[in-house]
Amino acid sequence: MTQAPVQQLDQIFVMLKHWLVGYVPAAAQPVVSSLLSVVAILALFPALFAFTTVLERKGLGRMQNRYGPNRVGPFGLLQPLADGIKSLTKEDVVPRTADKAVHFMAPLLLVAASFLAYAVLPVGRNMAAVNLDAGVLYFFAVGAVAELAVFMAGWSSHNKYSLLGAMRAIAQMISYEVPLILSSLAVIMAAGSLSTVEIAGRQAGYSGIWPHWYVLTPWGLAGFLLFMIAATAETNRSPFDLPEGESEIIAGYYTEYSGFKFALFFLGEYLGMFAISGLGITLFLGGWSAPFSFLTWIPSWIWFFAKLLALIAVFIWMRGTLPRLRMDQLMNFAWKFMLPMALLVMVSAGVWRFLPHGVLRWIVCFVMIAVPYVLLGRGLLQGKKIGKRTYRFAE
Amino acid sequence: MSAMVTRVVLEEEESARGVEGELLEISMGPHHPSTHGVFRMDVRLDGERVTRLKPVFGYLHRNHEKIAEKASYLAAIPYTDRLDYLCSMTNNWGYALAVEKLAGIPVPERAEYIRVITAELTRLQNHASLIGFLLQDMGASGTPLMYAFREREKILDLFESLTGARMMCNYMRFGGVRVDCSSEWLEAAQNIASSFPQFLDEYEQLLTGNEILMARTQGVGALSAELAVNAGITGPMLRASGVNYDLRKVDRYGIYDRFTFRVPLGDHGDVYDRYMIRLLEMRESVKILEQALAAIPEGPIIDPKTRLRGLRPKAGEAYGRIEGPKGELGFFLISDGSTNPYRYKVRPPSMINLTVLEDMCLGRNVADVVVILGSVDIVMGEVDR
Amino acid sequence: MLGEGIVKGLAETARNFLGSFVDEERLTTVEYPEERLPQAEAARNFPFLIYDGDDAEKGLRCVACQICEKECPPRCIHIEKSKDKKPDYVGKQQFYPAVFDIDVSVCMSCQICVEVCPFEAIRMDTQFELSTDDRFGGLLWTKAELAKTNEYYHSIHPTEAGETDARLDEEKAKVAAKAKPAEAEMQAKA
Amino acid sequence: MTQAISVEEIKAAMEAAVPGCRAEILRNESPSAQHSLLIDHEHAVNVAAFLRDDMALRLDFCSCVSGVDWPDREITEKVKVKKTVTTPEGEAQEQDVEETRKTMIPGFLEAVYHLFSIEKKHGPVVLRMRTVNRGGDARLPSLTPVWRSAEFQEREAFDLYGIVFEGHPDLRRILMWEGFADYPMRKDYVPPAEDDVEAVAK
Repeated sequence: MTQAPVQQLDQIFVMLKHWLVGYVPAAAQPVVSSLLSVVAILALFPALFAFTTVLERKGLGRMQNRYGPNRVGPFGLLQPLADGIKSLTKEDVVPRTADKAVHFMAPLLLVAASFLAYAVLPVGRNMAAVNLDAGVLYFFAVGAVAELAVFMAGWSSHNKYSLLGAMRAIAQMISYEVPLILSSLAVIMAAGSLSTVEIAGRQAGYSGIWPHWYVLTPWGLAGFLLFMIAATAETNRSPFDLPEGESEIIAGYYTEYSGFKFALFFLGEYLGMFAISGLGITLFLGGWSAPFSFLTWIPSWIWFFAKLLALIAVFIWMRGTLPRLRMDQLMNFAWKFMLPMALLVMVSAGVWRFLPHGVLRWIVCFVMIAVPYVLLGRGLLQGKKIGKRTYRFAE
Repeated sequence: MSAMVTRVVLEEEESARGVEGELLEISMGPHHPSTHGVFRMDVRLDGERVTRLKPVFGYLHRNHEKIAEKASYLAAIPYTDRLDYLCSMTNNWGYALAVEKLAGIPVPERAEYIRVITAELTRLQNHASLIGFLLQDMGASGTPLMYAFREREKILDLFESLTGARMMCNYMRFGGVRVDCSSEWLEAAQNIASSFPQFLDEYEQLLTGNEILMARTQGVGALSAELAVNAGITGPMLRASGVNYDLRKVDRYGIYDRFTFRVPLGDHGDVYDRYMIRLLEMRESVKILEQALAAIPEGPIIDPKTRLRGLRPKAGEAYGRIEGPKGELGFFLISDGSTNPYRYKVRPPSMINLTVLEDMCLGRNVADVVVILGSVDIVMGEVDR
Repeated sequence: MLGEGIVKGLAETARNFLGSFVDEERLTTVEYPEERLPQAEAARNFPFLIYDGDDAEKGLRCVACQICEKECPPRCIHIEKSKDKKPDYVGKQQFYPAVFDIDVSVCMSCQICVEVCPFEAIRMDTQFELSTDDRFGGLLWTKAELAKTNEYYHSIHPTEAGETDARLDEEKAKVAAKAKPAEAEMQAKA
Repeated sequence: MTQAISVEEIKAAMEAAVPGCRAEILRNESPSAQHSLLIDHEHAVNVAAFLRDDMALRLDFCSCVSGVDWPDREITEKVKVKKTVTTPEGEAQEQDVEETRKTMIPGFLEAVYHLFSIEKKHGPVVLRMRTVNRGGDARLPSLTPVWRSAEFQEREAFDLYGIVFEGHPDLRRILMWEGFADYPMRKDYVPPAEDDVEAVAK
């Protein structure tokens, strides 16, 4: 009976929704139910965006031995508010030669598309807005709209830098979508479902204290890493932030955006990052399930957001450390490393499925991934003779 | 010469290829995040490949030379601070050296030691920040730059406590230096010299082995030794191309013959070599600092017979040069016997190192251009004068 | 192996991230208006004129020799000599500056004026929070704004001020020593 | 470093290698004792190529190229001249009259090249060239084909002094903007008044 309050806490939002929906006539209930979900998503994730901007700036600051923003509000937490006011009061500059309609539409489309992806994300037990049978497919489909939005922005700005940025973005996003989808295919194979709710549910069991997360298998770990690398590229985050490349092409496709439209681009980008991290969590990190069986009393939605924040922290950490790749290297990496690795992960997931439980399948799967990794890594570096050098000295 | 030939060949190739579609003409700069100030490159792109690049500068031109010709020998010193505003100490020294040659002024021993110490500290902070800027151009969101600035801050504090200013030191005079340094100051300098290698280790840990950095820099912007010499490239850039030419060894100006240090040389002449040469040079500079701080004698700091105000060197001319952090910094002075130089000419290493920018960038893409430019190490205050 | 350097780099930033919470050496930022670093004693910003005693008009050491005006590299000093004379610190009759203006928006804080001044009359201030929106009213400093007491000088550059005072005292003593026999003679004659 | 080879030797070697070249040694009386060689226009490029390629000299590094302006100088001297003066009485009479005579020394522009050897580690060898006058005939042969390092510095001398380097691959203004009319480093340059915005932003 001790479980009851815990379960209640876990399902508090679900119950809240049911309670609210109960007040409307039965005919309107589906509509109201979806509306409530939509409102929750629209309120929650932008708030998370605001929080993340502070977190990012403070985290980066600490990595660079600075404080980061700490003047507005306690610990600088109200900084996004100030930023928002600033971007709202800024002049909205539209280039005279720009295609005004498309220029206006692009940020809206980006944000809208980013929001759509949240429909299938289970942020807690029974907490997905829609349980689509082809949830993962739907996710990637609406994710691809972001590419269109980015290209619209780059093209309509009528700026050479923007155009270069848009070209880079298209090439990069399309290339990295392949390993992204391939690496998630392994999970789909293992789970036997395209539904995100189903996949998350599959991972909610435990052997001893260990959960049944896909990341805790050799192919799952490799797949997760590949997925996250591809996700970084998909969301144009450092070290794959070439489309923005402020030191090369000056913010790329959004060079010509200012004020609130610029803020919308930012919002869209971060929403994309959350969504894709959320998908990564759902596919590999067990979604909303607790990492140890004895921690299941903590509500599922807390676990989901804890994992999300952890992934965001990793994104920030990478941004604070790594320089940017070059376009051709980015492409090389996608097609000569990511793609074969993702295929191998898929094969390895199949092998894992059909080998009997035991040490053997661990070894086989590990070798299947580790050996090509070393070889491909070598090929990538040695092919261009890249490595540390020794230097001579004159007295 | 050979580079000019390649340039012509490339242009012919371009026309022969019958390019489909348009070439993109981009004006990179003068307001561009990685042009290190107001510098412009007129770039012609085929896709993202550079087919032509013309550097355009002069936006910061203030006719430094004319100003100095109208001012007295003393009054030109604060203006030299503002040439390469990261290394005012070495700029001062270059000018002081030229005047000393022109007027035959001796420099006391202690002053020479202080000059070496301040110049090597300048080299440390310049190279550290340059690497930070280079990584910034590569998109490393400022982290290496911030680490470099953390260390640079200590050196600038040291400069401030000695000279009163952090960057515009206005410290050296012909015949010596302006104020003496205390024993506490030397101790603080010693602390920096002993803690700097640790910072360099951290810096290398963060950067040197990084695959992305290696991929971005190795084989990029390669410069042959032959072209480097012919185009008058100096400093770390020349040595990265494998030419052993360090004025501290060649001219042995000041008292550099008293210190043992090595000159690192690269073999490829690409951006990675330039980056590594600077790192290695910093380690050698620390060695010089340690030796100079251990051996500094007591004594006067300025030649007592020299008149600072109203110096009138005999009619004649002199060319003095030193190994600045960016390359050979030369000052050419002609005196007509009056109190101000008849001709005052700066040989700015930043500007002359830009001569080969186009040769290094042709056939590479936009992302490489900013990295190559970053590795040249320019400061617009010096390029434009 | 691929990724080795990247992991090393990540470790380094993580070390700095954590280090910035515990290590003073790593978090060097100072939160400026509230927290201030102590200024170096040698710090310099813009020149000021020293006067002895309480009266800025009377005690101004400057004798309007105009050397600083001539030597100033950016020519930001403007001096007009007085018609009459007044006694200086040793009692000698000297001119004084009727007008002494420094345009601090032109001044480049090089300290050449201090070096060339033979009368120890001009020194560098350390005041740096001088922002104003008034170009000429706020940044063209007249004699009245430039004049500061010797005590103020002592408070910002104690060592340097001590040396200067010692030098001046010596000079005064010399003059006094010269004057004494003369006085004695006068008395004897009387 | 100290000059390993004296200017006299260089001059002799030069004249031997490039027949017909005229070189003049200009002494430098200052303590630096950096004497220079004034060379003629016609053979300048050949001389430069010789200096660069000669195995003994190997002046492969042209460090510094400076323009120098030497404006027209007027020398005023007083001379006593005998003159026939007509007195009020109408008599012609020979008298000593003091007269000031002005002699014009025509000015010229000069390009100074400081050469070093990276291979042999000696230098500087100072090379000079002078234009015929400061007006329309301010032309010099460009040494950029020999030392590429002169490229920007010759452009600078052209920009600031108006020395036209013939044979320079890309002789444009470098620090001032295209369309600027004057040569600001010349001694007789008069800057436009500070408030004359139009002249400045021309």
